[in-house]
Amino acid sequence: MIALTSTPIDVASALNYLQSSQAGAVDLFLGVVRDNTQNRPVDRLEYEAYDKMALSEIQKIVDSAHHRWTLLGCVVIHRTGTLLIGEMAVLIGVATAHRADAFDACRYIIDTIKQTVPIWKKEIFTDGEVWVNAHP
Amino acid sequence: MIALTSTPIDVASALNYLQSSQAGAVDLFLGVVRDNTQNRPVDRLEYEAYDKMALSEIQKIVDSAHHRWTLLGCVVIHRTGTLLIGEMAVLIGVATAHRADAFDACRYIIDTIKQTVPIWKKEIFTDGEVWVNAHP
Amino acid sequence: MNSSANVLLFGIARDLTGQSSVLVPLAPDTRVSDLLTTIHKQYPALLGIQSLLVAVNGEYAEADQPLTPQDEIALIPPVSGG
Amino acid sequence: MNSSANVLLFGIARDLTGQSSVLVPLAPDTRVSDLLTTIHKQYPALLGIQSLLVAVNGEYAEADQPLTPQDEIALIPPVSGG
Repeated sequence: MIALTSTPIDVASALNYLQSSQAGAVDLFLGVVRDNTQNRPVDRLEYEAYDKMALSEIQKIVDSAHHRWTLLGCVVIHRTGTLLIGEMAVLIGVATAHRADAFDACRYIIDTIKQTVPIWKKEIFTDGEVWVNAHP
Repeated sequence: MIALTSTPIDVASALNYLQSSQAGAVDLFLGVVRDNTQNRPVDRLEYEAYDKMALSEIQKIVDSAHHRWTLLGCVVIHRTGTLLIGEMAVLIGVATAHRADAFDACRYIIDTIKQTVPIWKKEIFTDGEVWVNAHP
Repeated sequence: MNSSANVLLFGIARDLTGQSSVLVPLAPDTRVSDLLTTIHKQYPALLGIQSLLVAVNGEYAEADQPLTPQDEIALIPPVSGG
Repeated sequence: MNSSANVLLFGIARDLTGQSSVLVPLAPDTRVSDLLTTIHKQYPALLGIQSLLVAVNGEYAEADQPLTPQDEIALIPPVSGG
């Protein structure tokens, strides 16, 4: 399951989707909005996506993970819009027979999402704002 | 939070416990009962613990993880008793500022639990049963 | 024949131009690198972005990829999802 | 003075002896290795376990650790949690 959503991510339904009688391991990674970036206090984040391409780039990453590991299930959900401190920005969930594959695949997916998927994050501080990674 | 429990593990309350305004990453590992071991069909598992020592050995592992990484929160919950296919045997949850620490600490904790914590698992097949790791 | 392409802008590119898309003249045989040159002339502020890739029909495009007026074209500033 | 220790058994050790604890004579100066020797004589079936550690008061004990009747002693077969 791959989705972009402007409403809060539901962990329970993601876990439900990952249920498999062959699964011995589930690794779930949650990216969360934290209250600071390099000690500068963050007020909120705004996520923007090129939806169609973001979904197809995530699909490529998931396909590549399926190619590298034997995955029994895989969920990627990314929030868009305004997110407050403590809110979940992204959920990656992977179910496998054995735990090493779950950890490796989950980590690969989040690392690669951060490199290739057209989603942009603006950090809004109390005294300004910045598009992350945009400036030299 | 460290716990042994004979009732189903509640993911939502574990996540709730891991909430921290400084957390940017949460890694959650779930060990689940799968329907086979080396292609032999499993009917159910029975977990037994030397409770007092299991809790103190888990505490040592969590302390050591806190020593190696900066953890904002850590949850370890292990089931005991009879578990059916698809049930969660163990939950490890780690909250950190950055994701690499969450993955590394979570993996370290589950790997070490499997090596040192006095908990024993009996696999019950349709045609027999075996204490895992007990025989040469 | 003079045609043009509607180029989608996101994130900092949208903020710097104040527009979510811009019309760019598209001469015959225009390639991705030509489009970038044209856009940078039209909107010099975009030169302040660390890197700017181009997506054509939802796929990252190479600099020498030819463009047609039917293509969906987007500028991709450095991504920062997750 | 003849004393004895109540040794807790778990997992396969409990299954092989049919008991969740066994009383083992504890002569003065008995060490962990002596206890294991005594138990293995009393319950030879336990020799079939891949490895058998001893915990004293909830901590893994070395072979030369001395035992007293006040200690909580447990046999620890290979663990398999998680």
